Amino acid sequence: AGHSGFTNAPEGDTVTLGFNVPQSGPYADEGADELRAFELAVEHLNGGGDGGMMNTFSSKALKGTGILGKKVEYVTGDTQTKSDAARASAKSMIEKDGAVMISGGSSSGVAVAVQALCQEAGVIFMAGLTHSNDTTGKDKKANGFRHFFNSYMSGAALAPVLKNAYGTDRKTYHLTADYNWGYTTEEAVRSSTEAMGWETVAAVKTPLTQTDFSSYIAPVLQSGADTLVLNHYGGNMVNSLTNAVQFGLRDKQVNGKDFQIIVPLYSRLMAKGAGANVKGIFGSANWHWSLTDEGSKAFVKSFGTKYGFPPSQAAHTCYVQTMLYADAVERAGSFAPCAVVEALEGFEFDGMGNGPTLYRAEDHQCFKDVLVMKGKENPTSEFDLLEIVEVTPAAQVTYDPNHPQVAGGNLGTCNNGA
Amino acid sequence: MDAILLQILNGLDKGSAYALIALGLTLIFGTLGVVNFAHGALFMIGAFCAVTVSRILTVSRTIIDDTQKDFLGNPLKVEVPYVHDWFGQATGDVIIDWAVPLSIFFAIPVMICVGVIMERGLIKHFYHRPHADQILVTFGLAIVLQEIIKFYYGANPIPTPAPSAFTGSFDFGAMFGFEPNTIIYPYWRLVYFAFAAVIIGAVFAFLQFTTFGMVVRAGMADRETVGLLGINIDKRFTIMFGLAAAVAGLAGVMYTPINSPNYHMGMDFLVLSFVVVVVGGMGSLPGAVLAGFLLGILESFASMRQVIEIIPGINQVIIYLVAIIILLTRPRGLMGRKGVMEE
Amino acid sequence: MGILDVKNVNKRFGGLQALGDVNLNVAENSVHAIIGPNGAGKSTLLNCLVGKLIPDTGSVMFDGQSVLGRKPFEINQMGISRVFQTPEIFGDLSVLENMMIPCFAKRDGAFELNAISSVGSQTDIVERAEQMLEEMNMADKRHMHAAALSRGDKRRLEIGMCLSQEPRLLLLDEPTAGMARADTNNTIDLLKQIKEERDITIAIIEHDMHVVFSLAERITVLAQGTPLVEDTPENIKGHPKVREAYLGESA
Amino acid sequence: MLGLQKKDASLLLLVFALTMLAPFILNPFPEGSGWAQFNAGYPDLMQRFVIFGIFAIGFNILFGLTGYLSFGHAAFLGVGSYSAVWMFKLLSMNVIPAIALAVITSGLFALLIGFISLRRSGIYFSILTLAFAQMSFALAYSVLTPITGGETGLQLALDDPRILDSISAAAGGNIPVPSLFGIEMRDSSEWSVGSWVFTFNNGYYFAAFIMLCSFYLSIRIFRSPFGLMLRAVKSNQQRLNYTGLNTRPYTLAAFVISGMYAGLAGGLMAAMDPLAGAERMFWTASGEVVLMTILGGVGTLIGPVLGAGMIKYMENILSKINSDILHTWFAFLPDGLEDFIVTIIYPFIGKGWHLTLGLLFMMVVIFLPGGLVEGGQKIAKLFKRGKKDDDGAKAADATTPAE
Amino acid sequence: MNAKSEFSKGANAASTAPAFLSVWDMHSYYGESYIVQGISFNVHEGEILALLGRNGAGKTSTLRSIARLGDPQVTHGEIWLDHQPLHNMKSYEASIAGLGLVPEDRRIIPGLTVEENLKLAQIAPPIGWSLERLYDLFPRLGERRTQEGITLSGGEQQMLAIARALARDIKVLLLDEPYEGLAPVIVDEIEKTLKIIKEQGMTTVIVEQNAVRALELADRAVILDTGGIVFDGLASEVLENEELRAEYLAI
Ligand SMILES: Nc1ncnc2c1ncn2[C@@H]1O[C@H](COP(=O)(O)OP(=O)(O)OP(=O)(O)O)[C@@H](O)[C@H]1O
Ligand SMILES: Nc1ncnc2c1ncn2[C@@H]1O[C@H](COP(=O)(O)OP(=O)(O)OP(=O)(O)O)[C@@H](O)[C@H]1O
Ligand SMILES: [Mg+2]
Ligand SMILES: [Mg+2]
Repeated sequence: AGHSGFTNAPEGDTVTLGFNVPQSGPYADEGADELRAFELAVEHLNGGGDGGMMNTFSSKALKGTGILGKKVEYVTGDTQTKSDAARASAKSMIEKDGAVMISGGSSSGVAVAVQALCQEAGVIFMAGLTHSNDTTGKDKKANGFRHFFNSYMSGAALAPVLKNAYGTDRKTYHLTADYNWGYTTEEAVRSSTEAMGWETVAAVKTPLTQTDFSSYIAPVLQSGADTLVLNHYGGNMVNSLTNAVQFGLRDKQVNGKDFQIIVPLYSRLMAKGAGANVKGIFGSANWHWSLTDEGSKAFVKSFGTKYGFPPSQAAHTCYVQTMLYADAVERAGSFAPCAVVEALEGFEFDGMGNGPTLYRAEDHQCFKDVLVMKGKENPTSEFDLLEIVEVTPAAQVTYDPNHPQVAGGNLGTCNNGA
Repeated sequence: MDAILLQILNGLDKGSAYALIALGLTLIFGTLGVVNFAHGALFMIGAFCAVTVSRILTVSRTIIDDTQKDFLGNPLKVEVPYVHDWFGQATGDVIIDWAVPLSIFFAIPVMICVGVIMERGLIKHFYHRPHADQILVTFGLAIVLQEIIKFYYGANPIPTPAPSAFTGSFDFGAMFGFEPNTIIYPYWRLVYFAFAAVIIGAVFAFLQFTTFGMVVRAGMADRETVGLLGINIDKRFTIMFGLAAAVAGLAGVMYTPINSPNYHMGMDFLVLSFVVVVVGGMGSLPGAVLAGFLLGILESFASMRQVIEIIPGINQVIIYLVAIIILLTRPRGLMGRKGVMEE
Repeated sequence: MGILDVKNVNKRFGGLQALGDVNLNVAENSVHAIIGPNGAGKSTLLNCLVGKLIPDTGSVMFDGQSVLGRKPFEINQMGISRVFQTPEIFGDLSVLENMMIPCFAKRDGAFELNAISSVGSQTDIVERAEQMLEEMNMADKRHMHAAALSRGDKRRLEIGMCLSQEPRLLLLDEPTAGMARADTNNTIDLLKQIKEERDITIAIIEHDMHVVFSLAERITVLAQGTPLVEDTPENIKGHPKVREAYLGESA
Repeated sequence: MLGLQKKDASLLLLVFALTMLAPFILNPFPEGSGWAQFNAGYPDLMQRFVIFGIFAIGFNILFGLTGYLSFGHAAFLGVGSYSAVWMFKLLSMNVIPAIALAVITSGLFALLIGFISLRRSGIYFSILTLAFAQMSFALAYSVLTPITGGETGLQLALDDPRILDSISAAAGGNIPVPSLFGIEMRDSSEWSVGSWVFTFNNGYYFAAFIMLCSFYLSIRIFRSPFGLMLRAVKSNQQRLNYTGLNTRPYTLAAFVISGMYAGLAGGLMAAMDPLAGAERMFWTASGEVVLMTILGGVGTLIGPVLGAGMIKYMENILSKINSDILHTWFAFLPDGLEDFIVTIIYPFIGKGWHLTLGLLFMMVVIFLPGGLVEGGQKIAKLFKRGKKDDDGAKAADATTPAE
Repeated sequence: MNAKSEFSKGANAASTAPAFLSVWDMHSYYGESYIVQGISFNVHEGEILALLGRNGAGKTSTLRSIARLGDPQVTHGEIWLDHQPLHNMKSYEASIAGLGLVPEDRRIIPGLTVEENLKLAQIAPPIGWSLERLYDLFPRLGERRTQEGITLSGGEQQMLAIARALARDIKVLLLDEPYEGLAPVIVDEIEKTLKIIKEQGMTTVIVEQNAVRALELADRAVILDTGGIVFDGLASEVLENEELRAEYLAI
């Protein structure tokens, strides 16, 4: 409340952040993990715990005394992974609880919807897990920032690894979730694999609500393809991968080669859902707890000590986003969204887990190293399902802001709101 | 040709899942006339019976392995299932491997209990209440059951694989002289198909060759009069409910290796199973089964690449489109009886 | 030429010939009774007149127009009203509302989107319905739910609803079954009075001979789907075949 | 008053008073107190209350009066929203044309679907409507992405044409907001009294005004000959047919009217928050309005509004209570006890809000058959008992459906 | 029955009475409306009792209360049949105890054929007449055994309802307007049947609007008016008592 030139200017000695995560629906576990990370971040910002990545972060603006000396408080809400519900929840945080920043979410639909809302309302949106190109592509907004990588980067990072592992002569078959994220991911993977000589035999769209993919999987072998790309996420991915393995695709030989399956976007929770089926399958990820840089180690340590298991990449993103926001406010010396935007645009930093990182001013997309993962053959625990096979350097996944895959849209100007 | 054969096979197996779920629903909804939105939850609980059994079988003691490190760099804790201690490593592994089929024996009594408790404790009071009230109470129940499962098992899918003897697939094509790899079919799905056939047959036999079915139908049409004839209809309704819950639960148990169970899988199937039951025709068991298979096969055809290329999006809507066409051409679905839930 | 002219109507249910070559001519402004053993096809015949069933063959003319192929509501709008064998009323509505509905149908036709004015403001309809309830001796029950009426009362209500439409042809399927003697007599009087006051034709199915003989001007006896005889009440009473097949010793 | 019976008029007055004073009534707890969590008097939620109220009122005209249970009404809401957003994109940010188009398109859509679905009754009708709505959802989410925005929803963009607004379009790289001839929907004024803060939001009052009009209209419909015929349809279609009334146009009219109410709600939703997502058409959304109506009381005038309020309140308030907040509430207790109580309550709030919702549904049907309205009546009766109620009032009850 | 506890435990006049079926101080409600207002009467073994009264007098409600149908709800009173306390039973238990009711709107079960309707009555013990014997009595039913019960004509349905009651071995038969809708010959037929089964020792309670016929058949009569008993005595007394007939039966 109050009119200090921008929406929800913090008045007393506290500042409120809004953490909007899926608490019900299929992504509830992911949401719960995000929430843990947020809580941890708040603890660290307020000077509790071991400080986590605050110690490894290249910017030293944060002191563990809250943000600009104000104690950090937070409110939580349920996105239900529906854009309407997510916006309702975010609105209540803005209108009722006076949040100056909203973060979280685990799908691009939600991220885009909430980002637009924050732009209108004049608060900052620090996107959680969202992988579609659109979030910082045609739907980008000045008040929104994304730390997570995107479809384009997945394609760019995967291609060289696939080339090494499977050669340059492959026939691929794409199964694609029939909505925006699926489209951008298919496009990214196709263009990068086709660029190295692979041929795309077919691309079939599958309904979001599909649970049994047998009728999509079964014809794959007939088509003469020797590689299957599952542009699926969440429950879709768990089911389609399980089905594909069930059909014995991985035991087959086509065109004289072993049949292979690729999952462009991996997450540990999904890997857990798919169980042994992920073994040996390539995919990409934003971050993984087994990274050994100082930042990652610090984060895994404080998270693991507090909760007893390693954080997911969604948790990592949410933690980092909170830290980055707090740091930007400190550096800007103001909570005003436009000041924060200015501080974050073009900001370069390190120590947050993915090596040197840039928040690009043109589209508010983060550029950093991308991980290529593979399902582990002999996991030692239920968290140890994936292993890093390659850390693709940021330069290799950086693209031009006008690249056709992300073109369109208009960042607009920052909005301070009331 | 082989593509079509393949989709028929796929359809049969999708259809057997639909038919099995619809069969349980039609016992309660088509026959007892209770709009049971909790049916999906019963299916889900069945699936979680399998999860529970495999959890029970893998109850473990923890030993510390100093040679390995966990993610925080501490010595790794390794879990050793008690069955290994009791039956030796090899036998223990086989038992764990066969968790899903074993859970059938666990699921039957559990599901019957769930069904009976649900009927005695709740549904009983709703037979004579408006359908609207039934919807609200069963929907509420479904949410509650779902949330309880979520509370204990989380929201993430839990992999529950079939015994390793059934992993992999079977090359049908090669058997019938097609090219190898053109018609492949996972073993477990064959098992599922056979299992569905057995259950469906058993339920039919039970309702067809005993007067039970007639009494229940009569009781649904007019409880009061059936009571006047000295029949304790409440008891039979309870049995019916237990039976329906068991069928739903078994469908769930056997489905777990096909798709990893999660707490909302019931809701995902709920709408579809209502559509199947109604398309089959209210009050008709064979109708529900037929509709299950029909929709399964048509859905498989609609998901063929060649078909989608001609009519984009057809795979998204096929089930509903077919349902509309059938309901418009046949007033009471495929084999519906007159007067059941028509007003 | 009568107002209702049924020619060669046949209706089969599977193997059962429910109506076989039925011919029936009802003169305008008369009371015509149809009697016959149970299962003779009397109700089936009425069903064919109001559009509930479509005869396999034959024609049904009402006032020179064919009834066949029309929907029940169209037939009703032509001027045919029917009382059913088991009372058909609006159980969830009050007795008064039950009575108002046919009044609306009479005034506004088959469909009228009158969604703004209140029912209470339709004073002509309310008055008409109240008056009809008075006539049916049910005014004291006007606010009851129709479903809570006793069976005899339901039947009286239904008759009242049909009468309120001032149909040209009123079809009554056992209107006084289950009605107390006093009310049966009232109903007979009411029907007589209505017949005198208005130009209405009545076709009535009854097993209560007291009602039949006090009202009917002509009687058709139906047996096994075909008309056995058609004659005046006096002759029917004495008809040996009718006595044997239908009336029994008590007549 | 306004051509209503005394009882209806007082109900309308009551609803008027409640909606106008909502910012006070819904904010009973002072800011900063532990109970402030339960305040619902912020613009978005208040808007939602009235908008879903409209949706449920309209649904009740179909379901409550005719007994036809549509399981696809969310499709009309969705179509309304899409139309409104397109209007914002193409024509103007003024809400009037957007809402008008929303009502018209949803009406047409309802006419089409109703015309086909009403060929069947009972459960067959329900499944037909469900099938149409699910098809709409599936297509909107995928194939129709160019029109609907697909997964991310249909949104405004800076470079939308907005033909009528082009001159006055807000400069400075921000998308203009929906307004009523210059009155911005999202603008609010605040009034602080002591530690209470009351928010008066333009959008809310606009939506509330429309809700009152819709409510008034629905009272008129309930009390009209048309409403009587619809109730007769529910009671005995056969009798109605043999009484010379054609039931089809009646049910179709009811279907279209309720579809237009849904479209109006959808349009208003877009006017309050210019984004339209396909999930709005998913079956759970249709199911939600069914639940709202039943929860409040089928066939009663005010019930659906209460039901809508109840569900939206749970969704928006309960889901936001996290364990942190719980701890602050019970901080006064000794530590062990505090933890114990928090552990007990925790599964029912925050991410467990669905559990509470499910339990609420069950409690209401079990203990208040007839919904919340029935509960209200029971309480009212308790108070009346002392006053010795007269039989006259009871008799009058029978002629009009309960409130 | 939540009212069970309210039944008086100690001194019960009924249990000591020699009557076969006895109803003692029975009160029943439909929701809040008080319908059966404390009635007591006895039926002796082997006799036929006529229960008479105007529409809405509460006859059906009385029979339903005795048959333990839940609606109306008996809140107070005792019902004994052959030394068995019916008031503690549910309707199916009452039926097993030997109570048979032919309900007033026949209640043929939809979806079942004629034969299934009869077979249904023979599932729970004790079983009465065999199907053959029933078809002998009602040949029309035999001819239509595979037809769906509710498509029968009104009269045929009535036959089926009576046959269904006889298909069970009952001690007392409660008939709610059994003659309604039946052709006079059939009424004669049924009357004869009732006499036959009376000779075989059946105890019968008959509710009928055709009071004269019922009184001629019955040994004793009870007249109800607005939920209370206004006469209890010999049937012949009613036939002779002009005043009574005029006031309560309008005959
Ligand atoms: N839908 C139907 N299907 C099969 N048979 C039918 C159907 N409707 C009627 N019937 C048969 O047709 C015959 C004539 O029936 P209808 O109802 O017309 O008799 P009714 O003369 O009205 O007898 P009642 O006086 O007993 O009412 C009966 O034998 C009946 O069983
Ligand atoms: N379901 C009900 N709810 C409320 N009141 C009812 C209900 N059923 C019957 N009544 C009332 O109870 C009273 C007695 O009805 P009952 O049916 O017992 O009368 P009856 O003597 O059998 O009359 P009839 O000869 O018309 O069949 C009537 O006033 C009737 O309106
Ligand atoms: Mg008849
Ligand atoms: Mg009666």
